[in-house]
Amino acid sequence: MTLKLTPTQMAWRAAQDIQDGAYVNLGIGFPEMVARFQPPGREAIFHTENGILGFGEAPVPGTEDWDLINAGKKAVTLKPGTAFFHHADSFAMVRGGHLDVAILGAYEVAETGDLANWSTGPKGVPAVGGAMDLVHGAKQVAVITDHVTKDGKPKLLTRCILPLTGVGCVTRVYSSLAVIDIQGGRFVLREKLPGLSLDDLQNLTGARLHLDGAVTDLTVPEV
Amino acid sequence: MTLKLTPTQMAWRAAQDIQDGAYVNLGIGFPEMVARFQPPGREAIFHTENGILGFGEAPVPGTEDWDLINAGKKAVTLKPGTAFFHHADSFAMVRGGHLDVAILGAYEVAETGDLANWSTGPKGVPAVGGAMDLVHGAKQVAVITDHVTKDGKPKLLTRCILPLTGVGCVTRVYSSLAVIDIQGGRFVLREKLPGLSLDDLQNLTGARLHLDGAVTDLTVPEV
Amino acid sequence: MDKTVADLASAVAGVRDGMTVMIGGFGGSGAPIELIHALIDRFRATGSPKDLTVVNNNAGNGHVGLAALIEQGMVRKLICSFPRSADPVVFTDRYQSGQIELELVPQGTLAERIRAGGAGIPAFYTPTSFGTDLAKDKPVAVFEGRSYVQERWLKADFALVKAHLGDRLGNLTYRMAARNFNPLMCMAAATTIVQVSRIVAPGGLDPEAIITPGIFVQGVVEVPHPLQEEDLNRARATYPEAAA
Amino acid sequence: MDKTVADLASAVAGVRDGMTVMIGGFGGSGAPIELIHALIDRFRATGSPKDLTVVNNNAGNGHVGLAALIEQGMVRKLICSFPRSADPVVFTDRYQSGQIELELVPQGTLAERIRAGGAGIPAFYTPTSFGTDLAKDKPVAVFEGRSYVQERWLKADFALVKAHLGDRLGNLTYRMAARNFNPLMCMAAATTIVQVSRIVAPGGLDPEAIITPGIFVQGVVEVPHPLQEEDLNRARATYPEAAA
Repeated sequence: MTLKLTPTQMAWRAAQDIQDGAYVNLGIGFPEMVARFQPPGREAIFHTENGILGFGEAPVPGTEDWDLINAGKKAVTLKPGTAFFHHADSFAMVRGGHLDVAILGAYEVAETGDLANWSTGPKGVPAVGGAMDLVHGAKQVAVITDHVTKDGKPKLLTRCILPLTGVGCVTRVYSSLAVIDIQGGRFVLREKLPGLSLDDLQNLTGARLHLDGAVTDLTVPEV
Repeated sequence: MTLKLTPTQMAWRAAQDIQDGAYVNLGIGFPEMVARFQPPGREAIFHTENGILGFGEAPVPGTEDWDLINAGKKAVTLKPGTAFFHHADSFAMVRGGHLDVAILGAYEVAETGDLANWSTGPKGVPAVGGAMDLVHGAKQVAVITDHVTKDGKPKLLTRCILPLTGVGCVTRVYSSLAVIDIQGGRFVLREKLPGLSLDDLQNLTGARLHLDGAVTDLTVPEV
Repeated sequence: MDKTVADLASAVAGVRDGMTVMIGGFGGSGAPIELIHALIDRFRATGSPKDLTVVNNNAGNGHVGLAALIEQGMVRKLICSFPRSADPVVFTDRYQSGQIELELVPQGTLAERIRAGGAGIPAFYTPTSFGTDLAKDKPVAVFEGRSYVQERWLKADFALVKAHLGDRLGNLTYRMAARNFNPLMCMAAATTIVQVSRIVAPGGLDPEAIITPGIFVQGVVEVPHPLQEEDLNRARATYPEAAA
Repeated sequence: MDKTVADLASAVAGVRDGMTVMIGGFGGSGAPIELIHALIDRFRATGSPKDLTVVNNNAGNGHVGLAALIEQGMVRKLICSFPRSADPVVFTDRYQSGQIELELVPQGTLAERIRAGGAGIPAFYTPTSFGTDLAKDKPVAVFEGRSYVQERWLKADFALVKAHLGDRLGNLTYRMAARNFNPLMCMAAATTIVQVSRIVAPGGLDPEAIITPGIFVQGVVEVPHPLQEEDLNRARATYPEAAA
């Protein structure tokens, strides 16, 4: 029995929901791995905040061109059909609702769809990047996150405690234990790990999990 | 003695004030003629609202390319260094204060700098084009106009009667009789036709003409 | 992903009664004449689409393109900056007889409202039109001692656009000053349909010179030798052609 | 008209104490390293310019470019979206010891504020940051049932920009994702100084592919083989070079 999904496995699961032809922005860090797991026959087009649409995979090490990077400052490559544009046009794509999916990391997600993923509080150097723009732009805003913190505390809550990135913006959560939609201010459970009871999952969740139709098994290969 | 300048002569006079390297937008109609009279050794760069900077003269008749036109829908030509851009970028140049000079026509100009040049009243089909944008964008907004209407009524007034194009925007008037600056809410006479007395000019003007230094002769060749 | 559409009729099939349709072009340059005529063909065959709100810089010239669309009675309202042309009789007659509504917008404000619609900016402030009749009933605010008018975004159900080259991903280039409003309208419409002179393979356009990235485009139809409004008007053409 | 400037020192000579300076780039891509280093050279020779307000997406990386500018103590305030990097120690130390002020702006809002500065739009509304700490004290308005935050334009005295090719008229192209904030900053500064890899004759750039038309540019200086921040940091470079 799988105790919890790895970040790679969460990325795999999130990738299964991306439709052919979708325009997708992947947040810095774990969400970037989603690009590796596109199902065969589907062609998603990836957007990066720094002005590229339709870029390709990482280059062979040693062949990087540092003018060809993604928002995480990692080198990427050209593909036929790649387009470059400036930052205002890039965020016109985001804010204007032209992206189909944005997949981001999270510190906390509330049943209201509120997201906290940019600041852990007043200590340290604050940095926001494009997160506050992305949460309001894409048609679907999904989150990849461990279901609980390293200390075992719930990250899915009735209200976020940490500073918000956006209000009422998250539509789906791919956690290490479950797939949960956010609808009408409620967490609606769609999938959970086989072998994990609903009660156990509820105990690890800081807000009520609602059911709306069948809950299916969250089964992910070892990737 | 010249009784009054022709529109071509007004355009010639206006052209003498355009500095080398100036970015200039010329309104549809008479102001377009200003481009013909650039003094030797000066290179102004002409902007047109529909997305061209640095275009050249009219093409030989019969060789027009109707994708290469100015705001008056007249064919123009390419020059080395011409650039194309879309309408939002074009009006970013205008509204953002990047043009040095805009030269427009006028129905009425007030001593406040108010301009009326887009509507003769509620009759007919109203049309504004880029005039309301241009009057707020350029560092200098000059007007080329007959000093009086066809009926002999003043076009330079204390207040405009016709619907305004812009408030407090005109900085200089090249009329058929004089060159007049607008400064601090006053018409300041700079040049007048030789042989025209100050009294006669004042009688043809609907607001007080102020003097601030010498008034020089407005002498224009037969062009 | 393949956004190419086989023919003009299919390309405009989604335009329905009452929709807002942005139509690219400045005068005849960049005007998607063939897409407009395809709309007219459908209207004449089926009675639809009608009651359209059209956004364009102008109001048509002669009896082809946008002027023909208006002449057919398909347009309820026009949002434009300059409803005059060499031959504006079609719009002028309908406007003066109260058969078409006009929203007059300064040209730069029109461009910026369309861009705002595409960029998710619901409102912005501009100095343009302050103190004039066109600012009537609009909120005004002072910033750094100067007065500005609040303007709202403009969006559309459809955009009909003319580009030069395109690929199946929807990437586009334009031809000279035929660019004008076209790239902005691509951004501001729920569905953007583009006629291009030639469809090239992905990679056939220089990624540095793509003006409209494909994300803003939903359909691309090839029209190899597009009609130019100016040429049609010089030939005194009408659409549909006068009966032989 | 010739906007070319003979050398880097002349190119940045107009930057004075207390000015607001936009510096292009996203991380190292598009960062005008040589122009920044020319500013540092002048500061070390003359004690000026200092007390600068710098606008950049980031806060420097390592000990070259923007990080070196900060390390010299020339920057009083930074306006940016993401003051973190692989090696952010220079900014972090100064920020935590209260030696540099930070205005944190969401990245898309930063881009749009700069564009607004260049386009004569003093304020606009965006959904970004609504309900967050970064919207504190900003006006909020509801449009069509949704809440938006009012943001103000951002302008600068100078922009230091890296482009790829340029001509004497100031027309520019960029190289891949090194474009980023550079074209926007060209629009928003009173004086825009650009380093290009090569100056070509007017007409040497495709008029369809010019990204920044020359009207937005005041000075162009040729820097044939520009340094790349990432390469410098991998080589653990510092500026000025550590004494031998």
